[in-house]
Amino acid sequence: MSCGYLSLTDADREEMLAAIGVSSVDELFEQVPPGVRLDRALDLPPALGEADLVRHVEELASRNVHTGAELSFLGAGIYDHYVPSVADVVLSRGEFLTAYTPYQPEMSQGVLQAIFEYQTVICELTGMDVANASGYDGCTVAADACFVVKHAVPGRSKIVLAETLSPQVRQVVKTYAPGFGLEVVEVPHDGGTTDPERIAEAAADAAAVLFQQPNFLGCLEPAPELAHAAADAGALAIAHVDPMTLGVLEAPGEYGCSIALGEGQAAGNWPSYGGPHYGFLAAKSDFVRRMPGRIVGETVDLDGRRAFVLTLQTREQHIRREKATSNITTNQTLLALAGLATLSWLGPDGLREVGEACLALTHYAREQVALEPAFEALSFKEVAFRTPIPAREVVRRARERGVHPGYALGRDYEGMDDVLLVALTEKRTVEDVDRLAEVLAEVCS
Amino acid sequence: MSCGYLSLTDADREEMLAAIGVSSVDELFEQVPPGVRLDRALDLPPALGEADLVRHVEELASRNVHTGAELSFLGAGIYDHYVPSVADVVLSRGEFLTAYTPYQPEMSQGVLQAIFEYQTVICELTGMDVANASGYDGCTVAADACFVVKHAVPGRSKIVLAETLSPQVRQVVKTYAPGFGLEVVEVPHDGGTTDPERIAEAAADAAAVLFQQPNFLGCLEPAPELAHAAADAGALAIAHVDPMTLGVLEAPGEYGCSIALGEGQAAGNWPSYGGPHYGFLAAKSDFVRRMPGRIVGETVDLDGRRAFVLTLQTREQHIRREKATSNITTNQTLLALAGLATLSWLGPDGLREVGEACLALTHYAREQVALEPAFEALSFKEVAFRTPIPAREVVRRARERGVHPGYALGRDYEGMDDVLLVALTEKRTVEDVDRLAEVLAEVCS
Amino acid sequence: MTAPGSAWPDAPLLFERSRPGRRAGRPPRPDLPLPDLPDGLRRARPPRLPELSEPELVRHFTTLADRTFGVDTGFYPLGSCTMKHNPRVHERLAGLPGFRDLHPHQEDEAAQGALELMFRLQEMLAEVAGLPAVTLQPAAGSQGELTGLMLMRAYFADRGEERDTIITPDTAHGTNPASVTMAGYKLEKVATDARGNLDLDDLRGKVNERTAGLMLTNPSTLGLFDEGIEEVARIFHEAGALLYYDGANLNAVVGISRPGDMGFDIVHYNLHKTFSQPHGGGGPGGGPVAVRETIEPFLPSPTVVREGVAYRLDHDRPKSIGRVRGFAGPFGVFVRSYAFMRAYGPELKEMSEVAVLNANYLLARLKDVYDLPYDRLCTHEFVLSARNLKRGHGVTALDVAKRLMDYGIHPPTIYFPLVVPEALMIEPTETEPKERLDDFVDAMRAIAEEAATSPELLLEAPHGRPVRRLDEVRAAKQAVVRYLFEEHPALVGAD
Amino acid sequence: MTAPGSAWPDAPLLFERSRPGRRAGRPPRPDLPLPDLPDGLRRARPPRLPELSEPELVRHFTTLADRTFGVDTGFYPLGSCTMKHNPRVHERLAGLPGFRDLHPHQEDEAAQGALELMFRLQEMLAEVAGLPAVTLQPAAGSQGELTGLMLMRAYFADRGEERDTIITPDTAHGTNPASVTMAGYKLEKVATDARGNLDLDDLRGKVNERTAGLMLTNPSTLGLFDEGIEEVARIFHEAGALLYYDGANLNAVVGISRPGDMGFDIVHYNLHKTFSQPHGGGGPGGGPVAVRETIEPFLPSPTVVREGVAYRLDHDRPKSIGRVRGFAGPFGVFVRSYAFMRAYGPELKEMSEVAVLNANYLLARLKDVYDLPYDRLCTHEFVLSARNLKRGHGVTALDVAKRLMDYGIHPPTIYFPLVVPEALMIEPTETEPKERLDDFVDAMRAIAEEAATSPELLLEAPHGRPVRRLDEVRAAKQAVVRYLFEEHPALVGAD
Ligand SMILES: Cc1ncc(COP(=O)(O)O)c(C=O)c1O
Ligand SMILES: Cc1ncc(COP(=O)(O)O)c(C=O)c1O
Repeated sequence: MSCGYLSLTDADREEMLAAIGVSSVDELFEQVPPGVRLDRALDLPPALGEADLVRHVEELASRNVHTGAELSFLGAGIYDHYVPSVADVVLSRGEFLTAYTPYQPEMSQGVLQAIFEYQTVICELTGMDVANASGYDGCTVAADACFVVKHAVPGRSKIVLAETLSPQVRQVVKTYAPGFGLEVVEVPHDGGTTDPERIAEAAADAAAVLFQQPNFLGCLEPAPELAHAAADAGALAIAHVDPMTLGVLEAPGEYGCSIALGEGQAAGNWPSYGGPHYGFLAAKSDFVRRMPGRIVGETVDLDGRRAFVLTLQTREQHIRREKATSNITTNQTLLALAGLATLSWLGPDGLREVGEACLALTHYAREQVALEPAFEALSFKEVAFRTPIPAREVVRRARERGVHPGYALGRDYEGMDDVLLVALTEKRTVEDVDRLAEVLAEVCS
Repeated sequence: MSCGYLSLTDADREEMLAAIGVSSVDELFEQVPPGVRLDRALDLPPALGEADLVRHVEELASRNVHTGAELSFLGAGIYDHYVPSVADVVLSRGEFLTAYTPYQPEMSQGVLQAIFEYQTVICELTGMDVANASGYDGCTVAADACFVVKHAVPGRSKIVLAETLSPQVRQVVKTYAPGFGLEVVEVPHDGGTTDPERIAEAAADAAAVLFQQPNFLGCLEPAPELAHAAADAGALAIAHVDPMTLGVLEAPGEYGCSIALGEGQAAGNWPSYGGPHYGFLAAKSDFVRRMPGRIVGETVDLDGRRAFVLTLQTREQHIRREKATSNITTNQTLLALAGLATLSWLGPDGLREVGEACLALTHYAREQVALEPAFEALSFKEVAFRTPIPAREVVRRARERGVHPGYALGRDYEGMDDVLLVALTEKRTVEDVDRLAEVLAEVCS
Repeated sequence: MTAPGSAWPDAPLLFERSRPGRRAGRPPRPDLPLPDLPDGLRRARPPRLPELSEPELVRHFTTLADRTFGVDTGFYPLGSCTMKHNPRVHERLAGLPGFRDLHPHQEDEAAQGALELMFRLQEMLAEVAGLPAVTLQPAAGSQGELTGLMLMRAYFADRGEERDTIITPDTAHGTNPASVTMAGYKLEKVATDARGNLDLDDLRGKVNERTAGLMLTNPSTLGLFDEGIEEVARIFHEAGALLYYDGANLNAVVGISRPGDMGFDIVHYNLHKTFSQPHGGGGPGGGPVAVRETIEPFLPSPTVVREGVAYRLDHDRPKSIGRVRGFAGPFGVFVRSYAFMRAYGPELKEMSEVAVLNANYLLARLKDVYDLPYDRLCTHEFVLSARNLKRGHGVTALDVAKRLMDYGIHPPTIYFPLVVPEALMIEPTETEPKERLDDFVDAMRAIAEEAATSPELLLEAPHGRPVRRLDEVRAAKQAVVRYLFEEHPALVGAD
Repeated sequence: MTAPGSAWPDAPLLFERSRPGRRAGRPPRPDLPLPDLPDGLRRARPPRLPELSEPELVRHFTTLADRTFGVDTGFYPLGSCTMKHNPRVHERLAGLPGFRDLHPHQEDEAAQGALELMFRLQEMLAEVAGLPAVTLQPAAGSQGELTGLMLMRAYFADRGEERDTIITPDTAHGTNPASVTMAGYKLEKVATDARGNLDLDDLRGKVNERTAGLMLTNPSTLGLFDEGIEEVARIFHEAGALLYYDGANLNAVVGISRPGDMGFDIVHYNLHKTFSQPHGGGGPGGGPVAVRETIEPFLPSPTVVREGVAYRLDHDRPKSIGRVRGFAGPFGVFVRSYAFMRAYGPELKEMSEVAVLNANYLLARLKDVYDLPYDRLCTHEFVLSARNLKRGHGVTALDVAKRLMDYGIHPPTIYFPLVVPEALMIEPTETEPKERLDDFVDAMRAIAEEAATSPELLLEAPHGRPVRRLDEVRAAKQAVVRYLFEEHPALVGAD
């Protein structure tokens, strides 16, 4: 064997071939027609033993500037919150790592129970009745929700997206929508937030309205008004929310939303250049049998002992096939469980404190930075500033000074080339903000 | 509770005080005479939450230049061998981490079996019959061995140390010896190795002779001759060996040593600024009942099932008290088990290959570096060069170029201010050695 | 409380372990004034998150881990899922700060190592598939499928062709038809012939100018390589349709036969199967997609491109179907798969050879006691049927599965593929040593024996797990899918 | 093989899992010629290390971990060992490359972070002990003791005094007398009075000009604070002797009472007990020693000193007793203990308060069913006696211990201290929540009940572990202390 991940000795191999009744491994592949066999070795770079592999990959990693290597205010969907060490317990345990979807509940009570707990935590945060075991990320769960909506609101085939909803989320919804037979319209913002009246108009013949709270521009939307505007027009209100703000901000389930969803990364996952993370999706009980993905339910065993099991499986592809509520199989359980560990570590008080820290720092930054805020609305966790030179240039210059000042909104929004979005998590300090203000003053003058 | 490691709520506290029948925690401390109570808060730096703590400690860590941050040829007792990821399985499993000495074997069959396996691996490497579950490090096991010798060789109270034995090992033996009633003499080297004749002389009235193979100067000793010189003079031969060389070098048990011991760090532990690591100690069967420390033995349970248990406990302090073979209680089990995982990952072929890589690289360095080798003897894993300027100055200048060229032997040996000891593990490459040669050429000219 | 002497300690829910006022984490609290939030926006009632100290949190997750069986625990021959050993070094590598803490919006010039890794992974995957262009974006196999179907749509739209049907075999995994629907296509099924290949006659009658393409797993979910694959490809290509390769079974043929060479135009990989991302109790995964040149323009945006010695994310893809996921894909998964492929190098073929050898060994040693619906050599997995045990002794595939648990083995996939009654779909993977295979053979043979002599051992299995068999009907009927605190229904003993 | 349905899978030895030619690791192999080694030096027969693939290695250690009970698994009230929760963040911190990969011979200027951490830890430890000078070098408590005794010897030698005797109480831990012997001192024992304090009359008769000092644990191994400690200190100091504090029980008094203020001259800490280094199945530990100014010159070399804003290792200590261990001590342990103390800050006292509260709560709830030899409030631990059960029902402390296992609880320390027959030495630590304490109370009370009604439940316990009680006599008699391959004796069933 050339690789230590393989386990057969030459003796094993001989015995096994004899048991099969063939004389070589090649014989096993005679079912592959000669015309489609590869008659050469794969053209791949040379094999590396573990020490050499580590050396090589460490070298690659060293060529990235990570959030610990500069003072970073990058957010825009992925946030540098603290990931507590209890998450390591989940992430490093071989049993959690190397198990798969708990199809056989007696073998997997642990992971089933953890998912049930995760579902409960997501429902508590969002004010909903049911949550699935995770979707791929905060973008795809929005597409999943559209598929729910398509069946839940018959006769309507329009989806309204607030323009202040994350650009990537909107892009993914637009990629999926044609397959669902849905049309997508976007409602522009007014001064950084969405006008409930414009939502009311757009929602008139729509199946659903999706908005984000706090929105992508860092502003607090008039979320209850948006939800009610949608609902009053007969459309479902769907909120895209940030779990780390929900110790401070109202739960979407409390202000008229039917579905709440979002990107879970902020709660318990490292930035990891974009993944893997988890998307969460929760809904009111009306939608429980239309939910996509795995759902764990409680039941009892033969002896009446409480136990957990994958349930409502008639929604799923392996049972319902072309009639399923989604095609999802592999999801993001491990990351969701890191989220569970993180949110349990924080508890209700800790989560509120994180939210308060973000809020306070955002406002401190708004005051300290000698740039004009781009929007008047209240900012939360992120604040957009207008820059005298292009924001991308500000980023470039500030990074030379060891500070990544944030996200240049011109990447996504026309007319915002001079807007810089600065993210503030609880990991940033007052001194960090002072340093940001100083550097921005330098590079903008 | 001010700290998340504590678990009582205020309500718990009240209930518990009531159950005890006191009205405050202070009452519990009335047994402490007022004269010795501390009447102020401890003067300690402020408490840090986990995120702040990590930030602070990361800052401290960032002010160290570790072996990944420069090209390092430092050795001299601690070596930068590759620690395989299977060691993480041992080191990160909560059960191994948070268990203690397996006093209750039914609760601890796992760690007992692992220690039994570790003992076997150490015996195999050294050619011995018994090994203990670990000593503190490669220095203290040498002192432990002297305590064995004191009882095993009645009537002799002298210990002979080869000067080529690690200076720290010699220092620790000298610190302990007076308490044991032992006198220590040292035998100087001749051109980097020890002369068997001088050992024969010194051993005449000695209880034991300790030497190191490969020795501290990187040279291969005529180990069999040294052992026989000792034994012929009625002294026990004790070899201090490096586990990572024992795939290539003969086992001390095969050439007349009664005891073999050493520092285990090279096999499976990170350098970690000097610890924690493990010392191993193995002996021929004659000494089994004089061994210090924990020893695990095989037995059966009531049903005849194989099981493992701490054994020969009548040697130990908790039974024998002032007559014990040692005072050791807490040892280095976790680190020893990381060693077990590492040596098992290597297997006999891998261990030989590591040894061969070190040997080949050492000789390549000896050829490539344009400095005169300090000693003629064959070098293994380390090679000493004579430098035209003080070796410490060579180190200083080379480090400015991103290369740590090795250990300045003048730190320990008189007359060796111009000798530089360069260590070569399998993690160094041919290109690394070329770079070293280049830098040494630059800084020495 | 569990009875004294049980090997399974109690596992209360986090919410049951919770006590008001207890807490583990203390986030930083900047000494700053807190601005007021408008009333409707401020949270009225705090979420009932669990309140535990750190010691109890760690114990909780340790207890749950102990109730979870993984590949690290033992043999896990779950067919179609490729439960191979996950090298531990991958966790170290994915956890390097330069990867773990890298923000996905970081400027390209400050993420060159990550981009290079992704670019190299694309190239290696392309070589394995025999197709030139790769997107890493899809999050799992299922999303790869959907992406592939969207690519078909974009491709035909660009050519002005209207095609609305996708053909899948009756052995197809459930995700295939589900993806077809989500992509807005109609589904047409094709039969399997007596050797387990696609029924070519059936197929010829179904492929026409409305056919967008085929979705096929090859080797099939029966673990059999389609011996007529060249003819299948010809049929579709002659009709102007495309072939999609469901890469779930790629583990059988890496370095042996490449989907591109078989005639497939679009391929997904399951990085968590073939290239060893740990399955994590359900995920994460990675589902990159490779395509022919003609389809490349439609790939999701962004892709990773090289320019001279530098790498960058290319967002300027006017014909792209758009984005299917956030950012450029699940990067942490890429680190692991890249490391995995680098550990094998050009000898990666050995992985598939051993996977196929292991499966055939099991097949050879079991086919006299379980029914074998298609009597051929298999590839990396095979499907047995327990219908002989059902007929003879009234025990089902489910009972065999439950009894395997008592032997310390995770059951295989059961009741799939649908074309085999009482199916046991067995995939040992290449990382298992012969002893584990022999243990499995011994257990399976002992169980067949028990089925005859003491069927109650199977019917009442498992006996050694923390719970016995569950009331799944009740779970679905009452749908208690979250903890409800004071209102939580008392399940135990009730009904 | 274990019987089907057992919750404990087989655990063959690594050597039994080994197969010739199998291997996991592939070290780098430089393309260089290999010099010849002289014959006698070259290894003749390779060591019989196990030969396993990585998948099987990982499973092996996973299986062994599952057969090991730790604090993470459950309640572990092992008296005198302070089995508290080990914060997980410590593993992250000790694993930072700047610490983990730092070579101990690195130049001081390139190790400033490590040196600063050690210096700060010295200062914090000094504050806790109330003594000014600290060495971090000793590897564990026992080595701290020996170091302390060597310091006494050096101190008296420096003063030209000849003193050869050390006094310890009859309750002393075994390491105390063992250390006395290893340090070359004679041992004299002093009795314990009816309240569990040192018997002052006995003491006065034994302290004289040959007395070098006292070794005392305070609170004692009975878990009782010595109420006469001031007088004890006076007696020794008046005789010109020194007092050594065995810090194993420091967890009871941090921030409450400082050994230096009690009159001790030399103190060791057990970092793995009080300051939370995980016990690792037996170790590692850390045993720093603090001393008065007068003893400072004799501390082991090197120490960590500050000069302006820089830190360095000071090797120039002419009066030092020398080195007791390699380098400057077990640095990884220091990282953890430093982090632990920083997590509490000045409120560290709360740790001891809760430890003492938890112990007294258990004591209050158990003293009516087990004998309490010293009826006082306890500190962080207490000693019960099962002699009532022995007298009444023929069951011993050992039987109680084994039966606790069936309740999922690790037994307390038993048969120590020696002055209490059938001793059960119980230390809950501060990290346990009330529910775990109540579980323990319930179990201990149930066991006392069982002792009366069904003593065989105790006598045959444990019932739920992978093995039943062991034949320890046989283990010692035949002393099979390593695997012997072909010659390995067949133990099972034999004798
Ligand atoms: C044959 C087949 N196709 C597709 C899938 C879906 O892949 P994924 O789980 O990665 O979404 C699976 C596995 O679940 C499968 O086995
Ligand atoms: C009272 C007492 N003294 C000394 C020791 C020895 O400490 P260590 O195990 O750290 O060597 C212990 C613990 O084992 C102890 O409990």
